[in-house]
Order: sequence, then structure tokens, then C-alpha cells
Amino acid sequence: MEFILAKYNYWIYIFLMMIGFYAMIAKKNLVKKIIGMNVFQTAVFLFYISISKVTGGTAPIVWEYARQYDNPLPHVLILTAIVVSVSTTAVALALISRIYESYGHIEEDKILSQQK
Amino acid sequence: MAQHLPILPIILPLFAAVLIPLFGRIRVQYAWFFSVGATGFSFLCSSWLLSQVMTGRRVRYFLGNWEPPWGIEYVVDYLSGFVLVIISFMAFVVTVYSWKSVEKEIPKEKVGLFYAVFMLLVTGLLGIVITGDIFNLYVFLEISALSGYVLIAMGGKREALMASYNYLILGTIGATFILLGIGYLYMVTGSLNMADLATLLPPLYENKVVLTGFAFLVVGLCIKVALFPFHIWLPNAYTYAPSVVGTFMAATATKVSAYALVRIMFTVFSPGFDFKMVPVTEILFYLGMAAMLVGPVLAISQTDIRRMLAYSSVGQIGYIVLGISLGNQTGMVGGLVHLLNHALMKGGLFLVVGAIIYKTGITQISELKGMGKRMPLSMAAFTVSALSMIGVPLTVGFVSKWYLGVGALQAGKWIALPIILLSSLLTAVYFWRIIENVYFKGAQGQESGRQREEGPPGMVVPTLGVASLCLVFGVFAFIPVSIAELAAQMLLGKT
Amino acid sequence: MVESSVPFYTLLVSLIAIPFIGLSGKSPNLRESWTLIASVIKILMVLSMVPDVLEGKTIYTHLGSILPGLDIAFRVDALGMIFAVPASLLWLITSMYSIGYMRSLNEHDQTRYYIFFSVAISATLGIAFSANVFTLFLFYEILTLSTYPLVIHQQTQESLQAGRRYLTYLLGTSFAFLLTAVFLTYHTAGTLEFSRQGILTGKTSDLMVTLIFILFLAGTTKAGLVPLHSWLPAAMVAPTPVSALLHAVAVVKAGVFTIVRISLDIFGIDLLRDVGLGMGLVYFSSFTVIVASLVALRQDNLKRRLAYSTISQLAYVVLGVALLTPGGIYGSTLQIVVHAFGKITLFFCAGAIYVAAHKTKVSELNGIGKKMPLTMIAFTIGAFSMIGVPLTGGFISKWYLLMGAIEAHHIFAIGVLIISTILNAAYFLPIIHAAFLKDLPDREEPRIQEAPPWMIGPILVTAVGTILLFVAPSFFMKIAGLVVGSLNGGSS
Amino acid sequence: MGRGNVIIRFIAAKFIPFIQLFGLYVIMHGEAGPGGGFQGGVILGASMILYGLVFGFEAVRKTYSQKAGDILSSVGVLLYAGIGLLTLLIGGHFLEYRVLPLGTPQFSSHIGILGIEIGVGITVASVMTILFFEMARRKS
Repeated sequence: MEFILAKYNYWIYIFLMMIGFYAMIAKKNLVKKIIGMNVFQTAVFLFYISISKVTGGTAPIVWEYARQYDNPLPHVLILTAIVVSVSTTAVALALISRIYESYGHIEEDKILSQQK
Repeated sequence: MAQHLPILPIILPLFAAVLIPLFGRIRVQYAWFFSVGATGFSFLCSSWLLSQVMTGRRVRYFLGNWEPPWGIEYVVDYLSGFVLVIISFMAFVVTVYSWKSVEKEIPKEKVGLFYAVFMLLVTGLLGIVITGDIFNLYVFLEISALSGYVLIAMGGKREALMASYNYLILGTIGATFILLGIGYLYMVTGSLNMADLATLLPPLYENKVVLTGFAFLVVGLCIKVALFPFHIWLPNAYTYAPSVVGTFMAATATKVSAYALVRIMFTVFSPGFDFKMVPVTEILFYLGMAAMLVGPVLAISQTDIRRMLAYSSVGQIGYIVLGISLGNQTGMVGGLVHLLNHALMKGGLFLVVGAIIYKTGITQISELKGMGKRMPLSMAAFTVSALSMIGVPLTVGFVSKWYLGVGALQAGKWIALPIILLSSLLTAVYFWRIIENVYFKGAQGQESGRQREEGPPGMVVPTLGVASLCLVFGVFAFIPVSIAELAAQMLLGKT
Repeated sequence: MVESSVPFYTLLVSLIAIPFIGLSGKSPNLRESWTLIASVIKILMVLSMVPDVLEGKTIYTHLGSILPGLDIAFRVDALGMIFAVPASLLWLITSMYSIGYMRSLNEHDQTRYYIFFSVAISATLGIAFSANVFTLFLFYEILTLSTYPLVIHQQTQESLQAGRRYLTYLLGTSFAFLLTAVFLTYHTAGTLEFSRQGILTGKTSDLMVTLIFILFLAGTTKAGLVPLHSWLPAAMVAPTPVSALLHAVAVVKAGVFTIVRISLDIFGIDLLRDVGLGMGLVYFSSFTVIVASLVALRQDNLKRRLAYSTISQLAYVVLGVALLTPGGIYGSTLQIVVHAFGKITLFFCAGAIYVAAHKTKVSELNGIGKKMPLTMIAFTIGAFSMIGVPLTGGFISKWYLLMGAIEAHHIFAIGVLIISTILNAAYFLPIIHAAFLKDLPDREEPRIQEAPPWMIGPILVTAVGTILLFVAPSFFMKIAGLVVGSLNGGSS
Repeated sequence: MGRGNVIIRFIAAKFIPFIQLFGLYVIMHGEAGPGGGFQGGVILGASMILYGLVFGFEAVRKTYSQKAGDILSSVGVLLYAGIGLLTLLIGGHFLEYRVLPLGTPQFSSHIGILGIEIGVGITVASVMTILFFEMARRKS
């Protein structure tokens, strides 16, 4: 129990990640896959953010109470990763809209049956 | 200025990517000129860098003059210099070649966008190779992957969209795994610089967090490399992409990921870790061999020539991974040299296929009858590349196979030898089908009946150049091999 | 040891001729004269190396190394010479014959034909002159690839089928087994250079030596040893000059030569004897000799009968070497030459019969001697040589093979030689009998109807050559003597 | 399109300038505190999207054409890379701001980073807008 509680942030991120992963693999709807992908990526972002926390730390800004501050680097990294994630989502959505135009579906199995 | 060279191969294509949308509006041809200029200079800079490195000096560059481990560092050593030259050379050749093909396959209003994204792809791939920062590697990986998705989707058929989508899903899974792995490593070391990590990690090798991070990195990269059984995204992507994109990605994209795998396994981690503490090389060894058999077998059953070549790539990736996993210098040299060799062979093959599609629109193997007389030069290039793939002596393919075979024997892994040779035989089967069609079927007695339909010089010359390099580096094999040997020494030298 | 680039130039001659042949595709006369010029120069160059070889010297060229351990190097010694001299001589004759044959039949793609012909002969000489296993392997593959377009020249479904089998057997096994053997040799010996004492002695276990030897044998499918022979009868779909080239000059002989070369210079006689591989090889090749002869008896297609005869005859060569006695090896070396002349005569005759009378089956040959007397006389000479009748070269080689078997006290081998001679007679004599003594079919009138002079000429030349080998065999006997002499620790 | 509730239109019209102002503030503030080109750019882009949602795409296209968006997205990156190249040409490393000839190294760094942030902001804002409008334009 102690083990679970002490590392709750990891449990949360693993849980979210698995939800996203499941959706990416198992869902037939292309948009749902993308939603899954976002959950999947966000879980990893959460993981990064949670490891940057220093106990008792404040925001990494120079101000009068700043004795101990959180590690800002993961935040910066994740900012980049978020941009990447947004771009990926944008590309994916653009693809989906064009797939819908040319196939008339966004269900994977129906599209595959058309390709045959 | 000379000390700023390491940044140039990266920012030249980047600048081109930015300028092309601006100038491409004025005239579409400018897009091509900018691309050729950028990749050409990029290739020159890379060659210069490699020559610098060969004098025994490691070239390092600190972005913004922030010293590592705080700032991002670009490192050119034997390995990255070697791969840098391969990638920039192929980029240059493919760009020169692209004019006519793009003109035909891409709608006019999208040509500017096409070249811009193409340059981004080049930037991303070169960035992966040159960076010495593990997070920067992730970013470049994603830049190249994103531009790859966009470019593949530009293929004319609607299947291209689904191919791109599937690639996107799998690619993102891979990239996110890599990101997660990087996070784990950062968590225990607090560093993102590869060289720094290499000194910080050894005491932590028993640490479970490090092991988990390593596992995520390797699995993520294996997806990017398209190692069997993670190869499912690859065939469709290469088949339906515009032929220029298919060519470039087949020649370079998976190689760069393989490079990243080598970097992570041997620079960030150490050979001692890979071979003694975790079973990763063991697993890669068997997966590589499986790929070497599965790829050609699937290739034999294809009717579309590009899909066949794509499956053949799956098999060839197996060679590279096998070489990496053998754990001795000879095997490593084989794997690294195959990075170059496969880029040349597969590049040459796809260039020819692109010319065929441009000229005749043929994509099916059975329709290639009599092509030997219609496009003699292109088909000669095809034959040379195909013989190379089979591994006939005096071609580059034989060099890789020789090193892999000898490496396998030296490592005591006898099982690899028959697999290598069996794979060559299967390769011979699917290429011979084409060669038979091209030269010896149909069109009997039409010695002068069919006129020549050779592609435009802008396509034929690059194709012949690449194909002749297959021979040049097959005969003067010591040139790439000596570089690969230094790189292998460097990678395996650390304990 | 003499350093000289002549061996390399000898190879290069016919390769240099290729662009000229290719460019003059429009005017056949010019094209064929390039071929002939190249072949004459080639013969002269080969002959120019003979004096050195006769003095017991070895001519060596190091062309370059691809990788450490993988050198391209040429070495001309007596064994190589005994293969190279007939090959280059017969190439000239075959080229002339081709001109007649191809023009009479008005074949398509003649330019391609002559180009690959030239590549094939270069590769053959490359095999003869190679100084290490890698160079040998290289030219072995080039030979396979360059003869493929010749074999499937007809481009019919049947010939493509045969071509596929040809490649599967030759390319397939050489990659699967020969290359494996090369890898293992390099791994155990650390070098691939030929050496008279063998390079594997004392390097590894007997089991490993046996394994490598078997791999070499299995990889050298060109030799046509049963059970890996079926590509050869299939390849009979090729135009007749090609068949002649395949059997008498290039492919099969290259295979046999490879086996001889590897047995002597990779393993060495002593090692083979110690491990007991010689015995195994005797039984193996004897099996081929007998089985192929038996199969030949049942073939009605003339060229296929000749093909099986080749398989059987060239297994003699392997048999002779396998005896591991000087006499056996002496006989083997002579057999290479003698068989070349004899078999090429037979194939030329088969081609002439096809061109002049359009007959391919043995059962159709009744009375053909009345229509084509010259051809059938030449055929008779060739057949006698195959059987080993005195006054033809075949007698000499068979004699020495027999001596070698007796020397080795090998009753089994003696028996095989005798039985196979009877079988040879059994499948050749009926043809001769039918040709001269049986009546023509009713519809045909007995007037002379020979093939064109371009074809008859070469036939007569090779037939005379076959007889000359009996009358004046001293030249080849001297070289063969050198081969044997160098075995006993002579200069390498 | 554009026929939204009058309240929404009124409020949006009043708010959009302030949103944009805030976006600019966030961009300019980026080199000294929380904020920066990404965040500011997104805010700017959001203001354009809001404008489009409320008043219709044609209205947006009148003030901010597609061509302008395309060019701006390139210009932003060009600004970023150009500053990097400038530092190279002056003799520093790529993106080594303090070598810029603007008085003290500190001040140069300030200006350099600000330039970068503006470049990023322009690109992000225009790309966000392009993305949104490209998606919305496709009426399936």
C-alpha cells in the first residue's frame, strides 16, 4: 500500500498511458485512435512534469521566497514535446479529413474492405 | 568560419525549407534550385566534416556556445560523419533527380510545399545523425517523421493516405516510447548529453529505472527502424509515396533510425552493458535473422515492384541489425558498411523504378516485359543494383555479406551463416523474376521495332551515378570499410 | 615465380572487344571480325605464357585487394595452363562455328549473343588463372551469369524454364554451399591463397575438413556430378554452339577444374589422404560415371545424350584426382584436354545436323552418313575418342587413368573405368552404325547436303585435333607432367 | 456562419484586441519570466480563430489572407534562423546572442532572445490559424 501511494504519480501516468495505448491499437475509428494517441502522449508529459517536482520547491522564477525550486528543464522539454504532439495531431486530423473525402468512412475496417 | 561547419549541413536545408514557400510563389522552379543548392552544400560540408574527422579529431559544436551538459552539442565522429555523408549524398542525388518526377506526380500548386517539407525531412534526418543530445535526437526524429507523414500522404492514390496514417500511428508510438525512455534516463542522471550520460550511467547499470528506460528506447527505435516484426508500416508507406519520397526514405530513413539505435546502444550505453547485462543483442540477433528471411519471402510474393522493394528493405534491415548484434568488430563493420551499401543499392533501384513510372506508368512486375530495350540505361542500373542486392562479388552487397559472414563465424554464431546465404538466394529469386521479364521475355524479333523511351537526362544521370557507386565501392571497398572500421573500433572500444 | 600482367591482359582482351561488338551491332561482318580478332589475340597471349610455364615457373599478377584477405590475383601454372590453352583455342573455333550456325538459322539478338560469349570466355580464363579461392569464386559467378543469356537465347517458355533451373542449380548452390565453404576456409585458414601443400593442413579437425570439402563439392555444381547434374541436360535448349561451349570449353570444365584446383591446392593430397576423403570422392565420382552413362543410353535427343556423356566423361577427371596418385592426376589433366576436343567435335556435328537436316533425335539419324559424310566422319572420330579407341586422344587419357588406378591398387576404380568404356561404346556405336549402315528414310534422297563451310571447317579442325592428340601429345603431356611434378613439393 | 448571438459578437469584438495585446505581452515577456513565443503565439492564433468563429471565415480572409498566413509562417522561422545565422556571421556560435553588436552582452542577449520569441510567436500564430481554417474549409 505504501508502495502504491508513494509513487502515485507513476501509477497515474501508467494508467493513462495504457488507456491511450489501448485506444490506439484496438479502436477502429480513426479519430478515436488519434484521441488515444493524445492521451498516450499526455501521459508521458505528465510523467515528465511529475519528475521535475522537488519537494517544497517553488516555481523556478527568481523571487523573494525562492530557496528551493523545481527543475525547469523537463518543463521546457515537454513544451517542445507538446508542440510535436500538436503537430502530429494536426497532420493526423488533416489526413483523416482527406481519408474521409476519398473513402467516405473513418472506420478502419470499412476502409480496408474498400482497398481490396 | 570553419569551426561553424557542423551546423551548416543542418541549417542549410532548414533555410531552404523556409525560403522555398516564399520564393516558390514567384516561380515553382526556384523550389528545385533552392533544394539542390541546399542539399549540395550540405553534402559538401558533410564531406569536409568527415575529412576533418578522419584526421583523428572529433568535431564538436556547442549551440549558442553553451557548453554541454547544459547546452545542446553537435558531435561529428567517425560514425556520424560517415552516416552524415551518406544521407546528404542521397539527399542531393534524389533532389537533383526529383524535378521531372515531382512535376508529374505532384500538383503544381503543391510543388513548393512538397520541396519545403522535403527539406525539413532532410534537416530532421541530418539532425538525428549529428546531434549529441538525446532529447534533441527525439526532436529531430519527430521532425523527420512528421515531414515523412506529410510527404507520403502526397502520393497520388488514396491508399497513400491510409499508409501515411498507419505510419503516423506506429511512428508516434515509437517516438513516445523513445521520449519515455529518455525521461527515465534523465530521471536518474539529470543529464541529456550523450557523452555525459555515458559517464554517468555505468554505476547505475543495475538500476531498474535505467533498464526500463533502455528497454523503451530500444523498442521505440526498433519500430522506427522497421525491424521485423515492427515492419508493418513500411511496405505501404514506400509503395504509395511519391516516387521521389519513396526513394529517399527507402535509402535513408530507416538507416538513420538504425544509426540512432547504434548510438543509444553503444555510445550512451556501452558494449559491456549490451552484451553482458541485458539480452538485447541476443534478441536483436534473432529478430535480425527473422527479418532476413521474412522480408525476402514476402517480397517474392509481391506483384507491385515498389512493394517488392519495400519488403526487400525489411530483409536488408535485418542485415544491419544482425551486424550490430554480433558483438565483434567484423560484424559491426558489416552492419555499418551496409548502411552505405543498402542506401546505394536500394536508392538506385527506387530511382530506376521512379524513372519507369515517370516514363510509362508501369508499377507491376509482369508489365516490365521488354523494358531492357525500351530503357536500356535505366535497366542496366537496375541490374547492377539488383546484382548488388544478391551479393555478387565486386558489388557492394558482397562486401557487407562477407563482413557479416566472417563476423558471425568469429562470434561463434554459426547459425547466422546459412541464414545470410539463404537470404541472398531468396533475394536472387525475386530479382531474377524482374530481370528475366526485363530482358528475356516477350518482344522477340522486335530488335529494332520498339523505339527507345529512356528517361530524361536529369533522371538517368543520377541513377547511373548511384548504380556505378555500387560497383566502385564494391571494388574499392577499402574506402567505406576503413571508415566503418574506425567507427566500429570507437563504438566497441569502450568497455 | 614471375611477376607479369599478361594473365590480366589476356582476360581483358575479350572484355575490350565488347564495346566494339556492341557498337557494330548493325554490321554483322564487322561485329564478328571483332570477336575473331579478340580470340586470336587471346590465343597468342595465352601461348606467350607457355614457355615460362614449361620452364616450371609460375606467372603471378596481383590486381588489387577488395578487402583484407580478398585479393584479386592471377597465377598461371601448369594446371591453369592445361585448362586455358584448349579453352582459348576452342573459343576461336567455336566463334567461327557460331558465325555459321547463327547466320544459317537467322537467329535474333546476335549482338547480345556475341557479347556474352566474350564475357564467358574471359570468365573461363579467369577461373583457369585465379590465384585464390575468392578470385575463383568471382569468375565462377561471372561465368554463370554470363552464360545464362546464352542458354535462354531462344526466349521460349521452355528455355526460360530451363534457364531458371540453370540458375537455381549454379547460382543457388554456389551461393549456398561454395560461399559457405569460402567463409569457413577463410575462417579456419586465415587466407584464401592457393598453395600446393594445401592451406587447411593442421588448422582444424578432420570433421571440419570433411564438412568444408563436402560444401565445396556441393557448391561446384558446374561439374555436373550426380545428383546435382540435372541443369546440364536442361541447358540443352541453348543454341548448339553454346552447348558446345558449355560442355567442351567453359562451364562444366570450369566446374571440374574448380574441384581439381580445390582438392589439390586448398586441401592438398596429403590431407585428403589422411582424412580419407579421396576414397569417398572415388566412390562418388564412380557413381556419376556409371549412372550418367546408363542414362545416356536411354536418351533419344542427340544433344541430351551428349550431355549425359559429358557428365560421365568429366567425372573421370574427378575420379583421377580422387585416386591421389601421380598417374591418376596425370590422366585427369590429359582428360581435360582430350575431352574438350572430342566433345566439341560431337556437339559441332550435332549442330551441323540440325542446321543442314533439322534433325535432333538419334532415331532420325538413319543413313545420315550418306548425306553428310564429312560431318559424320568427324562425329565418328569424336565418339571414338570418348570411348577411348586408339588413334584418338581419348585412348591416351584413359590409358593413364587406368595406370593411375592400377598404381593405387584400386580394383574398384579399374572396374569402373572398364565398365564405363563399354557403356560409352554402347551409346555411341549405335549412332555411327545407324548413320553409315542403315538406309535413309524413303522420302529423302541420298544427295550430299552438308552444313555451310563456316561450320564444316571448325568441325574438321577439331576432329583433326582429336587425332593429333594421339599422334603428337607431347605438348600437353609435358604440361601434365609439370602438374604432377609440382605435387611433390615442387615450386608453387 | 457569422450569424451568432449578438451578445457573443459584441463581447468578442471588444475582447479580441485585448486577447491579442495579451498575446503580445506574453511573447515579449518570455525572456524574463513565464511566457514566450509558443504561448503567446497560441494566444494570438486563438484570437484569430475566435474572430473566424464569430464573424465567419470570409471576414477573416478579408483582413488576413491565406497568402499572408503562408508567408508569415515562413517569415517567423526565417527570423529565428536568420538571427542564428547573423550570430554565426558575426563570429559567434549559432544562436549565440551575446555577440550581437548592441552594446553590452546582456542587452544583446535580451534582444536576441526577444527576436527569437517574436519569430516563434509569428510562426505559431499563423500556423495555428492556417491549421484551423484549413480544417474548417473542408465541408464534407
